[in-house]
Amino acid sequence: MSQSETKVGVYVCQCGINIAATVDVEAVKDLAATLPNVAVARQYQFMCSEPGQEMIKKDIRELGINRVVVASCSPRMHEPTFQAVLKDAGLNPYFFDMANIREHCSWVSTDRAQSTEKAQRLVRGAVARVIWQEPLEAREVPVTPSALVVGGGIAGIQAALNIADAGYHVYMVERDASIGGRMAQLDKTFPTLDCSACILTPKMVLVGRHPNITLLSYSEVADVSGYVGNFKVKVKKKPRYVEKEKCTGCNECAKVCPVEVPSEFDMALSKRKAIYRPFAQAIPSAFTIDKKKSPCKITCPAHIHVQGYIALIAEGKFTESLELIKEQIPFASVCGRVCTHPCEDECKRREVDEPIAIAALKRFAADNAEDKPPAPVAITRKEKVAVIGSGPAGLTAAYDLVRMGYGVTVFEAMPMAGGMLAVGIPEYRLPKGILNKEIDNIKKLGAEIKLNSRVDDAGSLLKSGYQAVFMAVGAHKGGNIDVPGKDLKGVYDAIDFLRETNLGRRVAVGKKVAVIGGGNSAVDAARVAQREGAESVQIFYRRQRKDMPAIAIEVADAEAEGIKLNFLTTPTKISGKQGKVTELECIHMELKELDRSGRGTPYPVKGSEFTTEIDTVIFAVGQNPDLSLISGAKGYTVTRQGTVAVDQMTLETGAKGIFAGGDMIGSAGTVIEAIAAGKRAAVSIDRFLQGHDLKEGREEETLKASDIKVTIPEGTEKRPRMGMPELAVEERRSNFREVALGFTREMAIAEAKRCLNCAVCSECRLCETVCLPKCINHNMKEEVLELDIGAILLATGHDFFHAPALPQYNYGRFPNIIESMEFERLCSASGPTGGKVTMVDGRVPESVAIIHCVGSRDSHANSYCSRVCCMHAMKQAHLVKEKTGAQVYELYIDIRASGKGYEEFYERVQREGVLFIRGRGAEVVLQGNQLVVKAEETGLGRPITLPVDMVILSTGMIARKDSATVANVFHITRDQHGFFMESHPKLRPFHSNTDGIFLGGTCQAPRDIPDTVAHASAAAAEVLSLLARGKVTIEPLTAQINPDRCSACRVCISLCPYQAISLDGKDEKKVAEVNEVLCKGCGVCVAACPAGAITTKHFTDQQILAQIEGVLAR
Amino acid sequence: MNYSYMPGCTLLSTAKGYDKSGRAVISALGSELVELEDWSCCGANAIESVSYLLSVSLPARNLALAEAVGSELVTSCSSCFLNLFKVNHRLQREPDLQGKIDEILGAAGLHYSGKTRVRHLLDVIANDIGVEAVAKRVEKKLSGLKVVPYYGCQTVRPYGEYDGPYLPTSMDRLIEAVGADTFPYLWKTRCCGGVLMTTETEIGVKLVAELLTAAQGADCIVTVCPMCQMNLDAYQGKISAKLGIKIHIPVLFLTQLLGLAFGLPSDVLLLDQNVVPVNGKLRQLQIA
Amino acid sequence: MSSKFEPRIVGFLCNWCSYSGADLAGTSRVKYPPNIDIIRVMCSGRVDPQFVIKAFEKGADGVLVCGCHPGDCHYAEGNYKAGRRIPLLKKMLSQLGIEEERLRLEWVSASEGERFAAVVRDMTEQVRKLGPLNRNGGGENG
Amino acid sequence: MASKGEKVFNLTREMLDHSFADLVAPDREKLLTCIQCGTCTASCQTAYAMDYTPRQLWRLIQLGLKDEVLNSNSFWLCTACYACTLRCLRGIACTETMSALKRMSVAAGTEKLSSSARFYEAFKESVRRHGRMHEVEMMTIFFGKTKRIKVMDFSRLGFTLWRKGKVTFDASHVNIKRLDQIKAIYRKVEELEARA
Repeated sequence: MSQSETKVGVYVCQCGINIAATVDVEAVKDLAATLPNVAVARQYQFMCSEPGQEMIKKDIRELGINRVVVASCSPRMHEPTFQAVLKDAGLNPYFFDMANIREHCSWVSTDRAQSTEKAQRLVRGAVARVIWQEPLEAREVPVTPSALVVGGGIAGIQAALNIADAGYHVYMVERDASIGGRMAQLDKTFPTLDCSACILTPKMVLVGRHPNITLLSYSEVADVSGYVGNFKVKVKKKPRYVEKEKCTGCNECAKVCPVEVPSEFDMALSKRKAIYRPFAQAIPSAFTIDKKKSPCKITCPAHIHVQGYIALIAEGKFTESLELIKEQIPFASVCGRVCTHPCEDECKRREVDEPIAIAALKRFAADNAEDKPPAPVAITRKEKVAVIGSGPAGLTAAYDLVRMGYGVTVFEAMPMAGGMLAVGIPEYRLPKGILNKEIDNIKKLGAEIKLNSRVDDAGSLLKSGYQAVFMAVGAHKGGNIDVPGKDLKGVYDAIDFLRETNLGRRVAVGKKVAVIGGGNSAVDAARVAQREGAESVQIFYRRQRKDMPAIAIEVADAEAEGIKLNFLTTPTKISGKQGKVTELECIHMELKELDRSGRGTPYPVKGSEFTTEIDTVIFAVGQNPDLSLISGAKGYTVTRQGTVAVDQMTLETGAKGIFAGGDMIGSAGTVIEAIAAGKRAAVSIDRFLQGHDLKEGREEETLKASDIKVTIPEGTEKRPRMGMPELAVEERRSNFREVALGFTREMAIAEAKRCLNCAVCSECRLCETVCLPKCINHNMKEEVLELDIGAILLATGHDFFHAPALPQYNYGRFPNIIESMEFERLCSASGPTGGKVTMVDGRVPESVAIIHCVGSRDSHANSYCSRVCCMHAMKQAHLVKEKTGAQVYELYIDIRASGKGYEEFYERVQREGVLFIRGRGAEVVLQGNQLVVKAEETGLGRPITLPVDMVILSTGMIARKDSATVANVFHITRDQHGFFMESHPKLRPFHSNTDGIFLGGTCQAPRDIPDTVAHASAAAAEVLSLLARGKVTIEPLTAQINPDRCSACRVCISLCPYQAISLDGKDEKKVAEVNEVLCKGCGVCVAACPAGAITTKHFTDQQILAQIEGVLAR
Repeated sequence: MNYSYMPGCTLLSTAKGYDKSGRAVISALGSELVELEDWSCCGANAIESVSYLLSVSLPARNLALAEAVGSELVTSCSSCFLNLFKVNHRLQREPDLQGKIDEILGAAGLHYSGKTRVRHLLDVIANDIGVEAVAKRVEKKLSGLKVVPYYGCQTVRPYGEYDGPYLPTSMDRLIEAVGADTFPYLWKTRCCGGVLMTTETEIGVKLVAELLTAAQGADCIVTVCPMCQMNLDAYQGKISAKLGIKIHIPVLFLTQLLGLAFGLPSDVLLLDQNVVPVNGKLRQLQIA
Repeated sequence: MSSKFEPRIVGFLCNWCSYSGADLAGTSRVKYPPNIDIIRVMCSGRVDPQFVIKAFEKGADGVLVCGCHPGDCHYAEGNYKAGRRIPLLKKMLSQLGIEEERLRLEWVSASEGERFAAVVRDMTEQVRKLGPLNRNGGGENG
Repeated sequence: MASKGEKVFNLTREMLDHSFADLVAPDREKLLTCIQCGTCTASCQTAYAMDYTPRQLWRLIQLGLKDEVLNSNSFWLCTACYACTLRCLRGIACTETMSALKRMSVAAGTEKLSSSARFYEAFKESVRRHGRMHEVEMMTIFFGKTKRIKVMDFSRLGFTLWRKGKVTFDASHVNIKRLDQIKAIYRKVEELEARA
């Protein structure tokens, strides 16, 4: 439309005196009349009134006005009103603009001259803009006839029932295990004193079985997309690990569960089990397993259920504990003695005092469980598997494969089974009897071990009746030694030295022994040498003590036994006479730049050589696999490090059917890593033999122990770790008796009780053993549901202010200072005391002070009044009186009792003898054993001290701690306190700022139960109004792309938060295209388009630029 | 690290032991307190009650001197700390204050632009040097010694710059670092009466009596404020007479306690300058 | 009006948070200087650099852009876009000889009427101190 | 006690123009928001000895009852421990207001506890003279006009401290080099205060 045809009508509103008092409306109208294209300008008392509207219609009809500007209030108030006027008069409603001369002008200024000028500028801007406005058509789309209610407290319940009763389907999402929310925790409700549970639970039951309600408990909304009437909602169903439908709620599982954590429902005043039901009347009534992740299990290479067997030890169930370990590994005794326990390094107990002695506890379970030799497992598979090497990797693989039903043969080259466990670790650390018993158990299960059976060609086994081979020959060759004199007599490699002594063959050990290295083999060799009769043993290590890879306790034990440690030294020459070692020359080292392991790189210090008289030198400088053992095999490749190359996830070599693991695939690892490799190989071989994909679903755990956040319970006391009892030095240094003696029963139980239960559920599986309906499934996985939703109602509730933030109340520091919700649980018949109001020592309090406004009306906490606490406190005062007869003091600033029956209740409580003291409780201190509240009695104007037995802190309601995250998911806004923001404080108090999303209850602001129910029902009415309408009008304010200008640079695509833009066009020229259904018209793409090819309807560059020029014109 | 250091007036007289032990302890920990050349009185609590402008310009003079030589100014006196810190705080919040300070300091040929960071010695020890370094330096573990950590008010209030304003913990950690135990004490930051001990003695005595009574059972009290030390230390005879119970508990500066654990010589610790002599368990540890 | 310099400020306010915040300032009758003229955009991310330049060119002494607080954007992340764009624009303006302080980006939520007023007060004073924008350097071709 | 039961306060319009609050409170608007909860009083160690509690002082200031406030002993008992400031629900600068009242009271000649006022004055003079505070000299000035018994009491303490080596009577060590700067500061401050 060219500008010459444009006829603008300008209508300036007085809004009674709201505008007219500060703006000279006549002057604004006069100015408007002079502006280009303006055909008529008028002013009127109330433009939004019938006569005002008529005035516009008449001008459109009679004067041919085709653009309208109304200068009045905010467009957020009356834009729809006036757009309807244009529509009625047959004009496109988008030929309208509004100048906000009330909220943005007359109300914010007192200077009449300046306000008038400002109003004139705003009108000039609007007139300039409206000329460029274009006709647009709003779209109508159907509404999905279903609602989502988020939150299962009283607000959510009320709203869901309202909507469902009206015949629409409701999905209720509740993140806890049961619905009921805060109201379920309350004892009585003010002012009528009816029992909270009694009036709530019938409604909960209705929700549970309403045909129109799908209850998604233990679930959270993960993502919301779409728009009013047509939302797509993703709901994450957390695994309950209990099949809800089958569970009868019999409670047998909870009885045997060994893990106790503070009960959230009872405000941590009582404990609940890891498998639990929050409260007796829970809906759904099924139990839930609270299972998170624990750092120990994640860190363990074999992912053993550490927390589980520790929990069982704590319960005195040692046999069950061992059974649980054996479910995963065959070497409980061995690991309990020699594992390097990386789990302990990550144990969260470290943050309190010291890590749990995990390995020692495992050993305890193995040593003290009932001795039950395993029953043989029947062979149910026709395929046979060969394992080469009987070390921890090979035997673990055999153990798992036998239990799967495969026939397994283990080939061992040496005359003794156990690999490094047998020949690498000295007897005083791992007695042979202990090792052999565990190996025997593997044999008893059905694995065949062939000793003295060297296999040179793994491939040949595949031709002789085995369908798969697992190679795990270990690393039994010492590292390369590059020191002159290494061939003299009296020079040994530690691996050989340990093997020979372990096999019972005498090795000639001299009087003065030097051991080179800092790993476990070095320390082992040194201690063995001493036990073999050496007079002095020294270890030479090129770095510092803290860099030693050896287990710290072993190093300390060695030192205690008299072994001398020399740090920052390395050998340079071995001298001898008559072919025998006589002297060792070493040089001092200094550490420089850090290497990849984070340790300093050692460099020799020139000229610092020194010699020591020595007759035996043992080198412990690394281990390598001896691949000559399998030299005949083909099809696999060897890495530069001399190890076998495998797929790290499946352990498959290049040769089909041949797998390899343990030390032979990497540089010398630990026992537990070897065991983990064995387990991994067993899974791969099973999959291979079953013809399944080797990799599917085997993604590595990406979570690291450091990612796990564990809240250490308040008041966890320091209890140091149990030390391992050891044989006295004199009793052990010359023999091979086991040094570590193991825990006593009492020590083990005490140590196990230190566990913080990081994962809550320990996976001990005791619950499975007692569950008759067999409804427990520890392998349940998270599910994601996708729902089509027409309207969303948020009823996510509130949290409570937590008193430790105000240290002057000494909450948590002294006993009998409690928060109001804790008092609710004390009062409740289903609570921790069965409804008795008692102090920590069980006595009934004789005087109780209730302090109002804790964390409310306080600029240091929350500045707002939490609104419910006065009445809540008075109800509690009544309950204290009723239950204990104690003297009750209410320390208040102002009493807010403005609901129906509230003032009457106030009076009643006064009559009951509750003493109201006008003065805020400022501090609670302990004098002797007496709690004393300090305040000012403001009526008297004197400071007072108030000795009482118990203090209840009336903590106010606060927004949910994660309200920011939730607001983000739903694209709604929050107020400065974190509550969800209503669209209008008076007229749209249950609407969020996003169309189709409504607010009910305390997620919007603190309110009591009657108000919450009213608010929620009102929000439900809005939902119903939307659903019943069946269709919605979508404003056509979307982005639009001019294909001729688009250069397909994709900038807009990357910026669009709604994925509404895509590249389209089948021919050679592709251009960006906007999906109008997805576009919400934010205009981010418009501002960013380098070619200026995009525009948003009704907010075009031209329109805005014209408005800028308009307001700035002089 | 070198710290620009302003001891404060009382550290030249009644709190000499604080000054000497403070310098020695910091140097034992590998840092140095370098005295700010020609520093002057901060005004203590007194000047703000007489003249607002003087109460900001006296500390501002020191801040100006410190600004010329470095970025931080450390003081061990809580009153100095508060007065110096408060000038910076007020410069942020009172828009016309900068102009006034410019004019007044200008008359003395000085200028302060608000950049000196003010630190309390306790903050430096607890947070810069750290508990671990302190623990490492210990030669004589003060095992079994029950110590009341008494912070007084002005090192943490009202700003709570480096520790909690009601129940701070930085001194507790240092006491534990030298092997001693902290005595459970609720009045860590309750007022000792300050100048009321002199002007309204009865009130001062009442407040200190409450503090000392609550410390019964501990082996000593440790503080970081010269005023607190004086009030708690010097009136025990009078208070014992008033209460009718014998109170005789040594009141040490934190740095005297640390110095003891570090094995520093008595001529820098000046423990014998305190009114209540070292006694009981503390004495045993001192001569051990 | 006295001879005192009255700066002209153009404010681009997002529809969801800041425009409502400004409305709230009005309904709460919070007073602030009348020097600002407010232009509504759907999102602070919609504020095209050319709007700002046009405003300075046509007589504005200051430009204020207001959007939802980070994390609260009605459109998920439009305000972050503004948060990146405006600082760049400031740099560009300073090369043109326009002081950076003349362009301001502030987060104002729908509940922060008081805050909006405070921002306008503060900005008006700041721009008043800077004095009128000297437009002689720039080309007047709009 | 000055007020109990003896007076009718005539609250004239002039008294409510908040000019008094303007003078004493660093932030008048905050002082006007006092909700009379008494947290300040309950947190104060010396409130028990005050004729008006801190809370009552704020009320008197709100009501513009200037004489009543300045004749009170309350603010003279403030030790500037900041416990009230820290806890005040409305964030009122209670301690700073107490200091302002001390200054105003001296200016008005209404100081109730003249000993405190004298102490502060003695302190100020000692610093003017030396640049630093000299305890012995200051106490001598202070006790110049104080009751004998009290003086005796403190002399004993002074003797103990002298014996311990804590204090000396020589003032030379407290003299700073640039005493001229201190004098200039004092002069300038006094000049500005006289102007205001």
